[in-house]
Amino acid sequence: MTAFLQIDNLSKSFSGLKAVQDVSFTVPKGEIVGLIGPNGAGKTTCFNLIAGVYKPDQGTVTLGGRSIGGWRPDQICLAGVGRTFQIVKPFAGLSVLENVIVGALKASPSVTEARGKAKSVLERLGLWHKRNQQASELTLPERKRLEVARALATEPQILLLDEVMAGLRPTEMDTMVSVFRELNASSGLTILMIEHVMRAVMSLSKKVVVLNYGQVIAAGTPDEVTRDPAVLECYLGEEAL
Amino acid sequence: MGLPIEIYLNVAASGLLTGLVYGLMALGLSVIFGVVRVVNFAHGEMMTVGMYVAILAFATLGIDPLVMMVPIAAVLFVFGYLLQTGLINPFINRPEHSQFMLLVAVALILVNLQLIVFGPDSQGVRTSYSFDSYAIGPLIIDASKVYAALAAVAVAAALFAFFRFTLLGKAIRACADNYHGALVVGLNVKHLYALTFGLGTACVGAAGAMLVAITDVTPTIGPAYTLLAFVIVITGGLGSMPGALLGGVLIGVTEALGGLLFTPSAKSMFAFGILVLVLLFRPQGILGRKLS
Amino acid sequence: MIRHLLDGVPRRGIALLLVLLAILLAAPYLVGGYVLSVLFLILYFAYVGQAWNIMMGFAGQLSLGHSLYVGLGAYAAAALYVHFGISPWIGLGASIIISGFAGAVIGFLAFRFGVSGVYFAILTIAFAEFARIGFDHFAWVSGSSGLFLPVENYTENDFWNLRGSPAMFYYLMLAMTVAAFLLCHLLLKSRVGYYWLAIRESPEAAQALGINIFKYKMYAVVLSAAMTSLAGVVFAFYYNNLFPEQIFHISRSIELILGPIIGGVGTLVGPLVGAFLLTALAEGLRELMLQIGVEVPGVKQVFYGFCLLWVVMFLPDGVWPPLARLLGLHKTERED
Amino acid sequence: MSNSNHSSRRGISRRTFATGVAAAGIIAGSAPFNIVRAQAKSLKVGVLLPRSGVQAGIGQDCHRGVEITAGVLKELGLPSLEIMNGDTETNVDVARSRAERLIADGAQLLVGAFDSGQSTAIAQVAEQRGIPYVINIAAAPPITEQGYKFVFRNFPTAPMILTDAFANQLEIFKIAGTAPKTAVFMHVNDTFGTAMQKGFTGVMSKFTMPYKVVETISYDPAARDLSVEVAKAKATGADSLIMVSRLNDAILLTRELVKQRWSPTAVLSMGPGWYEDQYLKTLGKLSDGPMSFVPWYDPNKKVSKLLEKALAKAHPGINLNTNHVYTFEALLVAADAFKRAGTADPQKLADAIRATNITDNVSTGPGIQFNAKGQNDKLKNSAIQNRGGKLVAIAPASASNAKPELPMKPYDKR
Repeated sequence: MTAFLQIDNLSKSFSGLKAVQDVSFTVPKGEIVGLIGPNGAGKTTCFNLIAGVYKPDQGTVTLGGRSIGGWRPDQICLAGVGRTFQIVKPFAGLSVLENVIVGALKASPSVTEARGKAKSVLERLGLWHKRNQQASELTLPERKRLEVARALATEPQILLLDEVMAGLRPTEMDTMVSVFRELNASSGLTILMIEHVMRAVMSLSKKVVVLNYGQVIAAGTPDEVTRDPAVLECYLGEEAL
Repeated sequence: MGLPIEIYLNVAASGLLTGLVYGLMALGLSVIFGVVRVVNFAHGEMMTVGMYVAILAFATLGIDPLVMMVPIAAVLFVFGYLLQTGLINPFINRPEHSQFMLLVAVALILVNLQLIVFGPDSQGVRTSYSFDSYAIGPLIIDASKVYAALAAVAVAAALFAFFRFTLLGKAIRACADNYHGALVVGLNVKHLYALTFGLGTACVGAAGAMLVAITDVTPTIGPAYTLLAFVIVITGGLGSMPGALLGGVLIGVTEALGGLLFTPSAKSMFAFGILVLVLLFRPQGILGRKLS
Repeated sequence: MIRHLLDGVPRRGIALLLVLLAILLAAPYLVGGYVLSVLFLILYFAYVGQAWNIMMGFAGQLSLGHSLYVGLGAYAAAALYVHFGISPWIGLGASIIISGFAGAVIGFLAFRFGVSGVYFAILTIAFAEFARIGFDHFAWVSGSSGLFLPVENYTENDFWNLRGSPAMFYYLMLAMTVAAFLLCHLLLKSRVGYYWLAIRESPEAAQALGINIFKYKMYAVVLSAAMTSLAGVVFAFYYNNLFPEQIFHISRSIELILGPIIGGVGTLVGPLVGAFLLTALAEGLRELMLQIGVEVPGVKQVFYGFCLLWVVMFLPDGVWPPLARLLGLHKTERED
Repeated sequence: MSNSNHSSRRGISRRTFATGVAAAGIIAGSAPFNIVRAQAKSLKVGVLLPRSGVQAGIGQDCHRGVEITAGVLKELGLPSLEIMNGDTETNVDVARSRAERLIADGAQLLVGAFDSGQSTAIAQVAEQRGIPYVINIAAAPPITEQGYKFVFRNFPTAPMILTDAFANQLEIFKIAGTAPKTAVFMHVNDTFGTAMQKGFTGVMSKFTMPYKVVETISYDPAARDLSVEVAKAKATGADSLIMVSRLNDAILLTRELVKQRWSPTAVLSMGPGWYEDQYLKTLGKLSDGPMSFVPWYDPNKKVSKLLEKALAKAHPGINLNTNHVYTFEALLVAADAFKRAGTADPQKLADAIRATNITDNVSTGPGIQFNAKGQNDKLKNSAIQNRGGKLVAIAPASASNAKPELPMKPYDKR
């Protein structure tokens, strides 16, 4: 098992506040890794450092052997990283289909082909019947799914998911979980997910990394992590699973 | 050039004094943008309203424009308050071009109403001190400009005090910092926005009254002042109150010295030059907070 | 190609467009000089509105200084003609290069430094004002005393040198407007069009999908500037005189963006509808004033202002989107 | 003189237009060309002036000249004119389409438009439609250098104004027995200002002027503050000021002269501003003294007196000035040509205008004649001086009614 995404000693502070401190972990190729931790633990900052929104103060991000630290977000996307936003950012004035076409254009030579790809992604995520609606008219769970669809349409090698299960009903969540499991199984898609909903994390991830106050406090299989006293104290205690 | 040094001092002093008045005008724009997040594209036109009221009061009742400053500010406060509640409030979350359009229409109406009511000719006032100047050594300083600049500083100081020390002022600042937060803690945001807009227009009205003592007014002069206010606030920092005054002084002095050193007909190029430099190297303005 | 053009456009829309085009083509034979001059203005504003719309409506970058590109284009072609007798058809190359370059410089500086929104808008005004004062002192093009083009004749149309009748200019403007319309239509259906819309809606999300937003914003600015400069060329040869005070003035910038805003920012038909409505409104109000015997200068503009106010208050997306729904021309299902 | 119902023939189409915003409305709005040009008793004259927008002040002042014309023409026994007004809104697009509109409504002759840019736009329409166009005011030389057949200008070009100005100055200095030694030349950087600046040195070299120009200062027409300009001028130590300005800047400059305590011995203005009513009214006794070397009227001519009387009646308290005089004379040219041609046929009307020879006029000089280019090159300028809120003509001697006062009374001794 080779490390596909490797984070080494990553640090970032905002006007004195250390949001991420000396964080290191790896995501092996073809695996699903969960990134958990209480609110304000630095998970999203970590994502933004990987995706190129922020430049790290220190540390490196390596993707498939290439250092991508300090690259622009679009370059990182082209390198094979797809991401969603915790606070969804749909192209509100465009239709659902058009939203996904924009993503699909990354890996398609023509708009016609992109449209075809967008169709299959939308069908897979159960949004095809909404294709002609404006993104602004969708419900929040639908928008979350749209985020995923758009990111998937770029045909990434690794997908960064930022709380996509939040607000979903149990049945919807099960669908989502099965979609990711199937993607992972069929095309070997690597996934790094921030998630509060433990049921989803535990059922999908082989490995979980726990952050608190910007630092890694535990890493391992879901079972190991849930037994870790430090984790229990800071986090799981409040999330009676 | 070989110009004697006192010419530079004279010109710089004059630029400084007018700059303070311009700064007060721009302060109105800055306050409005800082809180309501709407760029008042009819700012100069609102100022000419203040100028005309001052002229009217002087012509009919003989009241000095610097005295009229207070009632004019009050009138424009009401105007601004009503404008915000009636017209602008629904536009707060609309895109910029939509807000722009709204205020361009307001400006168009204001300019042409002034043309109809006051006629196209330039008008001004002649106070007892209109043509006075103080001679301090080799310096000759325009009396009207001194009074206007002092008044501008006084008004600006009052505004600072209001925002810093009164409860209402603090509430407005809270509103500017965090719109949703303000809503959550139960502030009447709509009312506070209208108050702010009123304060902004009151500033520009007061500046208009002062400017009448220095220069004349025609109905079509508004857009030039709107533009000037933009240049000043962007230079000083949009939303920053000391920034507006600093920007005013900076632009005033730069234009004056630029005109002296090069050809006066190109002096406003220097103002735009400074604006471009600021936007490129410090987009938030000299005293502005970092752009989000 | 044609199939691609018509793809996704409702039949009724095509029919309406063809009827409109037929009327516009026949217009010089049907109407007098006055209506033709008004139609010319409508097409002129529809064209520049379309060009501006690429930058604002598509890519979401608010420019309030588009008179800069009109002026640069006008002066470039006119100066080459006046000084060297170079045909405007060659001169327009210079116009495109100069305006495109100006757009590139503004875009490069602004986008590199993250200047956007209101700040970007005011930067564009600043550059236009800068040019206005600069050209006032630019002796080679006669500075503020104005550049006059030699007027030769009106009886023969010298298309190569753009000397001739109003009808010739009208057809030229019509051709440009149609071309701009088709170009924008194609752009919107292409990769760059999708990318622009994405950037307009959310630059962060667009970037996360692999779009180099700097590059695509630059495309929009340069294309918009280059297209706008062509309107300047026509302006110069139609009016035969140029004054910096007039052509670079901020009121010209405002004038040319009212159309697309009123018509509907970001829509293809918006600039056309807006230019038509505003010009017709201005002319109609003048006639109304004459009819009711009001001869106070400024009254017309006050009414005009109130009309703008009304539209922007009650039709936030412009006139076209609701009008399209009314006519049954709104976006139809594109997929089966 | 009303234009609200001058044409019932077109009433229907106009109403159609007013109500219609639709395409059909626009296209039906105007019949193709003016088919009928009836042999009317009166001539339909379209007057285009910038009566709103930036130039509204001047445009509305010119319009006063239009208002007082009818009565004077009647007294002169000339045919009456049917005036159709058009507001150019200080916009070249509007100027052009208004010109087209007036022609479509039956205007048989056009007059206007004060500004060089707008006048050029109108001239092209007139030329294309074959409708005579008499320019009232616009000094840019190129307008009459285009070989137009239908465009006439009864207003001096910048070089003509300069030539007369220097000649009149020499005359005045001789009478006064004193002359300035040094001068600063200040001009506004607009169309008129730069046209004057371009000709200044060349024309001046043809005269032996007693003063030396030590510095030339140009300033922005939109300037809000002229303290720098005056400080710069004062620093040269020159004893007089030669000006080409507009109204607002003339007022601003005078204020600055007073405040900066600089009293030149003479202010020699070669353009508008310094003699205008608003200048006199705003500055009171501080407005006394400047001399203006401008296209003016000969106060001794018979028609001048008629015009002065008519203006005093229509607009009491307003002094007759260049704007009124030249707008009136443009209409005078129209009425005179119409009388001689006996028809409103545009070609014959244009021929008649070309043959104009009016000696019974208002402006200074021998009268109104046009050369092959359509320019009245016989025009002479006057020198006038502000005296106690009134204007007196001081040169040339043949067209004057007062002696010059030189040097000017210092501002602090008034």
